[in-house]
Amino acid sequence: MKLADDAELDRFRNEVREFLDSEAPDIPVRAGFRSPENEAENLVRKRWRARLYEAGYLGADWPVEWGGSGKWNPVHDLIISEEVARAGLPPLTDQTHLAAFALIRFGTEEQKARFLPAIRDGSETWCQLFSEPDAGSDLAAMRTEAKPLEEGGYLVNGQKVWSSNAAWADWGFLLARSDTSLDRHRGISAFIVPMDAPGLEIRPLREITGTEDFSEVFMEDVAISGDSLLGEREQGWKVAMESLGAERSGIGAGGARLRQLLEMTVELAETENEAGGRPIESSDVRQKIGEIATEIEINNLLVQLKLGRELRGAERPSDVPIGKLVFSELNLAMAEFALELQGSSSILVEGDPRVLQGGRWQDEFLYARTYTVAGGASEIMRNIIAERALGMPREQRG
Amino acid sequence: MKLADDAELDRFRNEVREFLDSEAPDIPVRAGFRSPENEAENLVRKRWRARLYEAGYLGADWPVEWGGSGKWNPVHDLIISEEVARAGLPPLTDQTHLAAFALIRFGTEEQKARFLPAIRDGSETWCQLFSEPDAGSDLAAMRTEAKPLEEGGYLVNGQKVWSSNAAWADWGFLLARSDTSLDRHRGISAFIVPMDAPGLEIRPLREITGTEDFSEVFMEDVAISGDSLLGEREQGWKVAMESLGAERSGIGAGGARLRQLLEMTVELAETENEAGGRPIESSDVRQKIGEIATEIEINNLLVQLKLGRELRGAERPSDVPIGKLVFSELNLAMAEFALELQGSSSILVEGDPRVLQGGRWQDEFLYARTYTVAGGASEIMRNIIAERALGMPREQRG
Amino acid sequence: MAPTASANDEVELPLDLDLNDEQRQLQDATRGFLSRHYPLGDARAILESDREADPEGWRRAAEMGWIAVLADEDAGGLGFSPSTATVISSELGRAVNWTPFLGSALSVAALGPAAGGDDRAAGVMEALIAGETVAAWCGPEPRGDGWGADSVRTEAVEAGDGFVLYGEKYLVADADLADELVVAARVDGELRSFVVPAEAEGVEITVSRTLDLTRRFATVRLNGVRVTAGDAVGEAGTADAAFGRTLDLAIVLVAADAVGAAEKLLELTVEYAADRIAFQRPIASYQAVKHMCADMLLKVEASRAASRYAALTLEADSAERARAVAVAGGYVSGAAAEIAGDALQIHGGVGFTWEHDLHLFLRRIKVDQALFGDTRQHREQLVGLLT
Amino acid sequence: MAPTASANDEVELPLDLDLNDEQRQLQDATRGFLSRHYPLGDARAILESDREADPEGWRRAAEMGWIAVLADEDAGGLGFSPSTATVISSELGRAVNWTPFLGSALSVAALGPAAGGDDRAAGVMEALIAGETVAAWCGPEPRGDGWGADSVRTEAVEAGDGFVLYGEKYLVADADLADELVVAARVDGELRSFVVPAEAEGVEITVSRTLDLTRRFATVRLNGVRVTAGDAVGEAGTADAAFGRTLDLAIVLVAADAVGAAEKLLELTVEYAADRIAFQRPIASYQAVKHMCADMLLKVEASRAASRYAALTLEADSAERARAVAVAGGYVSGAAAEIAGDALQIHGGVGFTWEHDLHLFLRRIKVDQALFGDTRQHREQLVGLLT
Repeated sequence: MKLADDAELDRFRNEVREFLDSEAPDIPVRAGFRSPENEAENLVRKRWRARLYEAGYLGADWPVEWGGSGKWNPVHDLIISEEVARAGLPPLTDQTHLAAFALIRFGTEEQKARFLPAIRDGSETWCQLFSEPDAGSDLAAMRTEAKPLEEGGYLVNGQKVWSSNAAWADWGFLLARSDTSLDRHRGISAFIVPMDAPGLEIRPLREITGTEDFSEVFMEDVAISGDSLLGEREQGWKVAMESLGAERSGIGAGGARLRQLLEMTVELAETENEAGGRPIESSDVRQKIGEIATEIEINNLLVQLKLGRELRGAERPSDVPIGKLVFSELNLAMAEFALELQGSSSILVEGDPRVLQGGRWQDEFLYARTYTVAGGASEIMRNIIAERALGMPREQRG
Repeated sequence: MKLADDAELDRFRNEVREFLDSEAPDIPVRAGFRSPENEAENLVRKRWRARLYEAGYLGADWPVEWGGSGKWNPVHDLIISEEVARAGLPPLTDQTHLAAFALIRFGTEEQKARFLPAIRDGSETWCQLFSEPDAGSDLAAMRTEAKPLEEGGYLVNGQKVWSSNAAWADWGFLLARSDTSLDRHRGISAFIVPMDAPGLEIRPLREITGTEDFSEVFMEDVAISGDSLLGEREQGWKVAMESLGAERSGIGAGGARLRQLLEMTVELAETENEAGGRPIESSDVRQKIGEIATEIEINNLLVQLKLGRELRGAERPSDVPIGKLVFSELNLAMAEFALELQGSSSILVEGDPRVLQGGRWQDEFLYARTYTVAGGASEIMRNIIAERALGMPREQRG
Repeated sequence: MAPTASANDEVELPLDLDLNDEQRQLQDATRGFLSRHYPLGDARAILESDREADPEGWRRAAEMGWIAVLADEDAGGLGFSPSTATVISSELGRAVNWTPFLGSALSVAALGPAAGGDDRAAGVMEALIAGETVAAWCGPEPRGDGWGADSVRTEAVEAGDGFVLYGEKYLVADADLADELVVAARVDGELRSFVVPAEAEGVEITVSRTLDLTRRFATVRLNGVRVTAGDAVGEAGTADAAFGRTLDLAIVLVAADAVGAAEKLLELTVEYAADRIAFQRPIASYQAVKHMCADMLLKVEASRAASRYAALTLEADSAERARAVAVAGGYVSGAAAEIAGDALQIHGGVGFTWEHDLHLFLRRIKVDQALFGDTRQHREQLVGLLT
Repeated sequence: MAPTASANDEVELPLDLDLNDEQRQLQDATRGFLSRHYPLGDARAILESDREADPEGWRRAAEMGWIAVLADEDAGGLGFSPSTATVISSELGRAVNWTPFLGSALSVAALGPAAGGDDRAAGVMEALIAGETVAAWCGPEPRGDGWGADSVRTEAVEAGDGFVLYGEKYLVADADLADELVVAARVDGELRSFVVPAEAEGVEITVSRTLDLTRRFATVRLNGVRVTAGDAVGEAGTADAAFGRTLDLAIVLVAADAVGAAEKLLELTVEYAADRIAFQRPIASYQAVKHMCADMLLKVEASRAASRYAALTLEADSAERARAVAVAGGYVSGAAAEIAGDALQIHGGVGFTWEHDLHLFLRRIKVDQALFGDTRQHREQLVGLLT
C-alpha cells in the first residue's frame, strides 16, 4: 500500500527484509498465533525475540530509559509487521508484547525495572489470563477472585482459559475480581502472577487443529504479593482494554499474511493437475481470485485508514471492529476457497504424501474460526459498530 | 418435480396447457402481483377469472353447493398454478381468492349466497385491507377502529396501505379494532366493506417500478352494517391468519415462475453480444447459472415437502417461512444476476430501443424487494423459524 | 416403494419427501443400534490410529439390512433401494460412525444386477449381505477432472484367459478394512469391473491422512494384479451403466451422510445456545444467533429433501435422475459445510477444542464435500442439462 | 498534494485516506451549494421528462472549481486532481444531482495536457473551466467486451485536410446537454480524439431510457461527421494514454458517486430505523437491523477509502494505479448496491414507493455499477495483474 515511491521507507523495508532473510530462525509456518511445539522451539523463539529488540525492530516505541529509540516511527512498525508476516514468522503482537505495553503504561517504576529488561533480553515471556469458560466475548462476566488479605497481598481462586503461550510463560497478566461487591467490569483489577506459583496449574488445551496452542489455567488459593497489582485497584478493566489496543502495532501483519496466502492461492491455481488442466484458466476461478485480491486490498486500505486516524488522534469507534471483521472473514473465505481449489485433494492433511502445499490450507481452515471468535466474536463487533459508531440502541441485558 | 411418469397428471397438465394456450387473454407480463393498468384490462381479467371458474380450474375445492367439484385434487391445483405462471398470466392466489376462502370458511350462509356467485361469475373482485402505515410486518399493531354503534353496525375510521387491487375492487376484506380496550390482536374483527362506501377514499400508490399496483385507503366515518362482520367479533386475527394460509394453493406458482425466469436467463447467456462472445461460454457464468438452477430445484423440493406434509396434516411451523425465504431471496438473486449478465445494457429499461428482453429484468429487480418485505419481512420469517420450530426465546417487547 | 400413494380412490397424493413409516422405524432402529454399539466416545480411540476390523459389529449391522437394501432380490437382497440406504447413511453421519458402510454399499451397487447370475460376484454379494465380507469400490480416479467414468485410466491387459491390472485409485473408502475390491478398469479402452481380493499379489493399499478422523480412505495401487476371466463382473458393455449408477449412489449416500452430521450439529448448537450465557442472557435470545440457527434449519430441511429425492429418482431410474443427483451433489455438502461453520461460530471457543465432538462433524462434512464431485462439478453437470 | 505529510522532522506520516482540511472545506461548500441550488425536491420535475439546460447553475458550479480541479495549470486549471474531483462526485451522488458534471469532467481529462497548446481543444477547455460549455466524452463503445480503448470501433476516415467520422457511441453521459463532444475514433487503426460540436451535421443524439431518473445517457451516432485536422486533440500517438487516463478517471468518479449515494442511504436508514416501531420497539434495536447497518458502514468506509486511494494513485500516476483503480472499480459499486438493497429491506414498504427518495439513490447506484466496467471486468483486470 503505497502511493508514490518513498525512498526512505523502501530502504527501511529492504533493510528489514535482509535482516529477516539472514537472521530469522526456522520456526514452523502455521496459521495464526501458535505456541512453541517443544522446549527447543521455545528457546529459539526467546532468542529471536531478544535479537529483534536488540536490532531495534521491537520496542522502538518504548521510553528511551527502557531501551526505546526515542524516534519511533509507526510506519516502520507497520513495515516490520508486514515483513515478519511475509517471512512466515510468528506475529510480533503476542502476549509478551501486550504485557510490555501494560507495564510501560500502568506499571510502577519497580515493576518496570524488574520486568522490562527481562522482556528485552528474551529471558522471560508472558501470557494473558483474561478469558474464562463462562466469560468469552462477554469478558466482564469473569468470576476469578483475587481476595485482598488483611496482611497484604491477595489470594486468587478461579479458572482461566484460552491462554496462549501459558505453558511456556514465566509470568501471567491476570484479570480478577478484587471487589466482588462491584458489578461486572467495575470490580476487576489487573495483577502480575508468576506462572510457577503454588496452586496454579496449567493444562494445555488441544485444539481442533491437533496442536496445543492455548491452555487452561486453574488457580486454587494462589497467594500473590501486594506489589503484584498492575495499575490501580479496581481499574483492571481499563488496564486490559488499553493494552488490547496495543495490538495496533501488529496492524499490518494481517494484510501481509493475506497477501502471502494469496500468492499461495495463485500458485495453486496455476498448478497443472494430473489431468493436464490449470484452474487459473477457468473464469470462475479467476473471478474468485479477483474477488479475494480485491478484498485483500480493501483490508489493507482499512488498515491504512485506521493508522492515519490514530496518528491524527481521530480514531473512530468503528475502526477496530471493522478491521477485525474484514480480516477475519476474508481469512476464512480464503481458506475455504483454497480447499475448493484443491478439489479431491482438499481432504488430505499434513503428513500425507499427496497433500498439496504441505497441508497449510487445511491448518488455515481449521484455525480460521479463531479469528472470527476470539477477542470478541464477529457478532459482538457488529454490535459495537452499530451502537458506538451509528448510535443505535444497545442490546437489552437479560 | 416428478419422480416417475404419471399418465393422469401428465394428461391433466396437457389439458391445462392447451386451455391456457387457446383461451388465455393478453395481459402484460410483469413481475409479481400487479393491478390492472386500466379499465379495459380490469374487464379482461374479470372475464378470465370467470372462465377459470367455469372450466373448473379455479374453485374446485369450494363446497359443492357453491360450485366446487366435490373431488378436489391438490396436485391439480399445483399443476394449474405452475402452468398459469409458465404462461406469464397473473397469479391465481390474488386478493379475491383470499376473500373467497375467508367467506367459505367463516361467512354466514347469507354472506356466501350474496358474494360467492359474484366471485365465480367474475362480476365482483375484492381487495384486502390489512396493512397500515405503522403496522407492516407487525400487523397486530394496527389502529383502524370499527366502533360498534348502539343502533347496530360500525363506524370505521383509519388508514390502510399496500392494498393490492383496491382501486378496482368492489369489496374490501377489512381488519379493524372493534374493541379498543383489548390489546394487539385480541381486539380485532374482520369485516366486509363496500369499496364505494361514503367516507372511503382510495388513493393509488405509485411504486418504485413506476406502476400503480397498490393503494392507500382512507376511511373517515365509514358506516357499515352489522351483517358485514365476517366471522365472530374480535376473532378477526384468526380469520385473517387462516385466510392467509389459503395462499397454499398458489404454492407451485413461485417455482414455475422461477423456472420461466431461468429460461430467460439461459437465453440471455446464450445470446451473442456485439463483440461476438456468448456469456454461457465462460465458466463463471455457467457456475452462477448452475447455482441458480440448483436453488430453483431446492425451492421446488421444499414446495413438494410442504405440500406432502399439509396433506398428511403434518405441517411444521417452519414450512411457510422457509418457503417464503427461499423463494424471495432466490427471486431477488436471479434479478440481480440477470442484470449483471446484461453488462452495460443492464441500465436500459422498457421503452429503450436497445433494451434486452423488453426490460423485464429491470422490472423484476425493482419489484423483487416486495417479496422479501411484504407479508412479513425476511427477518420476521427467520424469527418465526427460530422461535416456533427450534424453540428459541422470543424477542423481548420494548 | 411407490412414488405416489392414494389417499382415496380419486386423489393422488404427491411424492412424500419425508420418511415413510417403515423408513422411520429403520431410522429409529439404526439410531438405537449405533448409540448402543458405537457411542461417540469410542470414536476417540481411533482418531489417531488405524481402525481395526470389527467382524462382529459388521455382522450385526448386516443383519439390520444395511447391505441387503442395496442388493437386488435376485441376488439375495431386499431390492435396490437408495432411499432406504440414505436413511442409514444419515444415521452414520449423525453418529460420526466408523464402520465400513460406504465401501461395501458402493461395492454392492457396482456388482449390480449381474451378481444375480455371476459366480464370483454372486459369492461376494452374498458374503456382503451376510456381513461376512467388507468390500471397497475402486471406481473413480479423481485427478482434478472429476470422478466420472472418464476418470478411469486403470488398465486391464488381457493375458491368457485372464487380465493383469495396472493402475492407481485414490481416496478409496474403506479399502483399509476391505477383503474384496471391486475395481473399474479399461480393457482396450472399454470399461469393465473386476473383483479382486485385497490380499492379492500386486495390490498395495496405503491409508491416506485426511481431515476425516473416523472414516478411512486409501490409495490402492494395482501393480500388475492377475485376475481371471471369472473375476470380471457382468457382461462386457454393462460396466458403464453400472459405474454411473454406483457413482450416483455414492453422491447420494455422501449427501445423506452430510445431512445427518449437519442435523446433529444443529441440535447441538440450539442446545448450547440455550445454555450459554453472555451479557446476562442466553445467547439463543440474540437475533443474530436465532437467524443463524433459522438458516441452519432451512438448509437441513432442503438438504434432506434434496438427498432423498435424488435417492428416489435413482431408485425409480426416473428421467429426472441426472438432474436430481446434480442438485443433491451441488447443494447438500455445501449447505452442510455452512451449517458446520455456523455451528462452530455459535459454539465459540469450546467448539474449537479437540475434546469437543464438534470438529469430528465439521471434518466429516468437509470430506463429504470433496468426495465424488464437488459443488462446482455438480453445477456444471446441471448447466449441461439446461443448455 | 503530497502523498505523505510530515508530523515532525523525523517521522513520516502514512498516506491519509480521510479528506484533508482543504478538501473537507470543499466538501462542505459543495454540499451547501447543492442543497441551496439543487434540492432533492426539484429532481422530481425531471424524473420523467428531458432535462433542460441550466447555464446559470452550470456557471456557478464552474466557479466552485468543479472543472478546474481536473485541468492542468498550463491549460488554465488548478492542476489535475482526481482526489479533489471525487469529493465533488461523492457530493453529487449524495444529492442525486442532475448537473452535467460527469460528461464535462471526463471531457477535460480527455482533452488532457494537450489542451495547453492546442487551439481548438484549448478553447473548449477554457470554456469548460469557465462553465460556458458543457461537453460529453464519447470514448468507449461497450458491446459486451468492456469499456477499454479496444472497444473503440468508430472510424475517422481521412478526407482532404480533415477527417470524416463514422460510428456509434453508447451510454454517453450528458450528451443531451452537451455543446461539444470529445470523440475517440480510429485513424487507420490508430486511436485519436476529436472535438466535435454537438450541433455538427451528421451527429445524432438519442437519449436512452435508463434506470437512472436524474442523470441522462445517450446514444451518439456519427453519420459521416466532417472535422478538420485542427479538431484533432493532441499529437498522434498520445491518444491511448489519454484514453486510459480518462477511463480510469471515469471509474474513480463513478465509484465516488456511488459512495456518496450509499453514505446518504446509510444515514437515511439509521434515522428511519430509530423512528420506526415494530413489536413495540424501534426496529433499530433489533440485532438483525443493527448488524445490517454495521455492514453498511463497513462498506461505506471501505468504499470511500478505495475510491480515494485510486484517485490519489491516478493523481500521482503511481505504479499502483492499475491495481488501485481495479480495486475501486471491482469493489465500490457492488458494495454500494448491497447497501442500497439493505436500505430498501430495512425501510420496508415505505421505501418501495415512488414518492420516497430511496429509489432515486438505488437506481443511481445500479447505473454506477454498470458504467465504465462492471465488477467482473475489474476483477479480471486485477487477476491479470497478479498472474
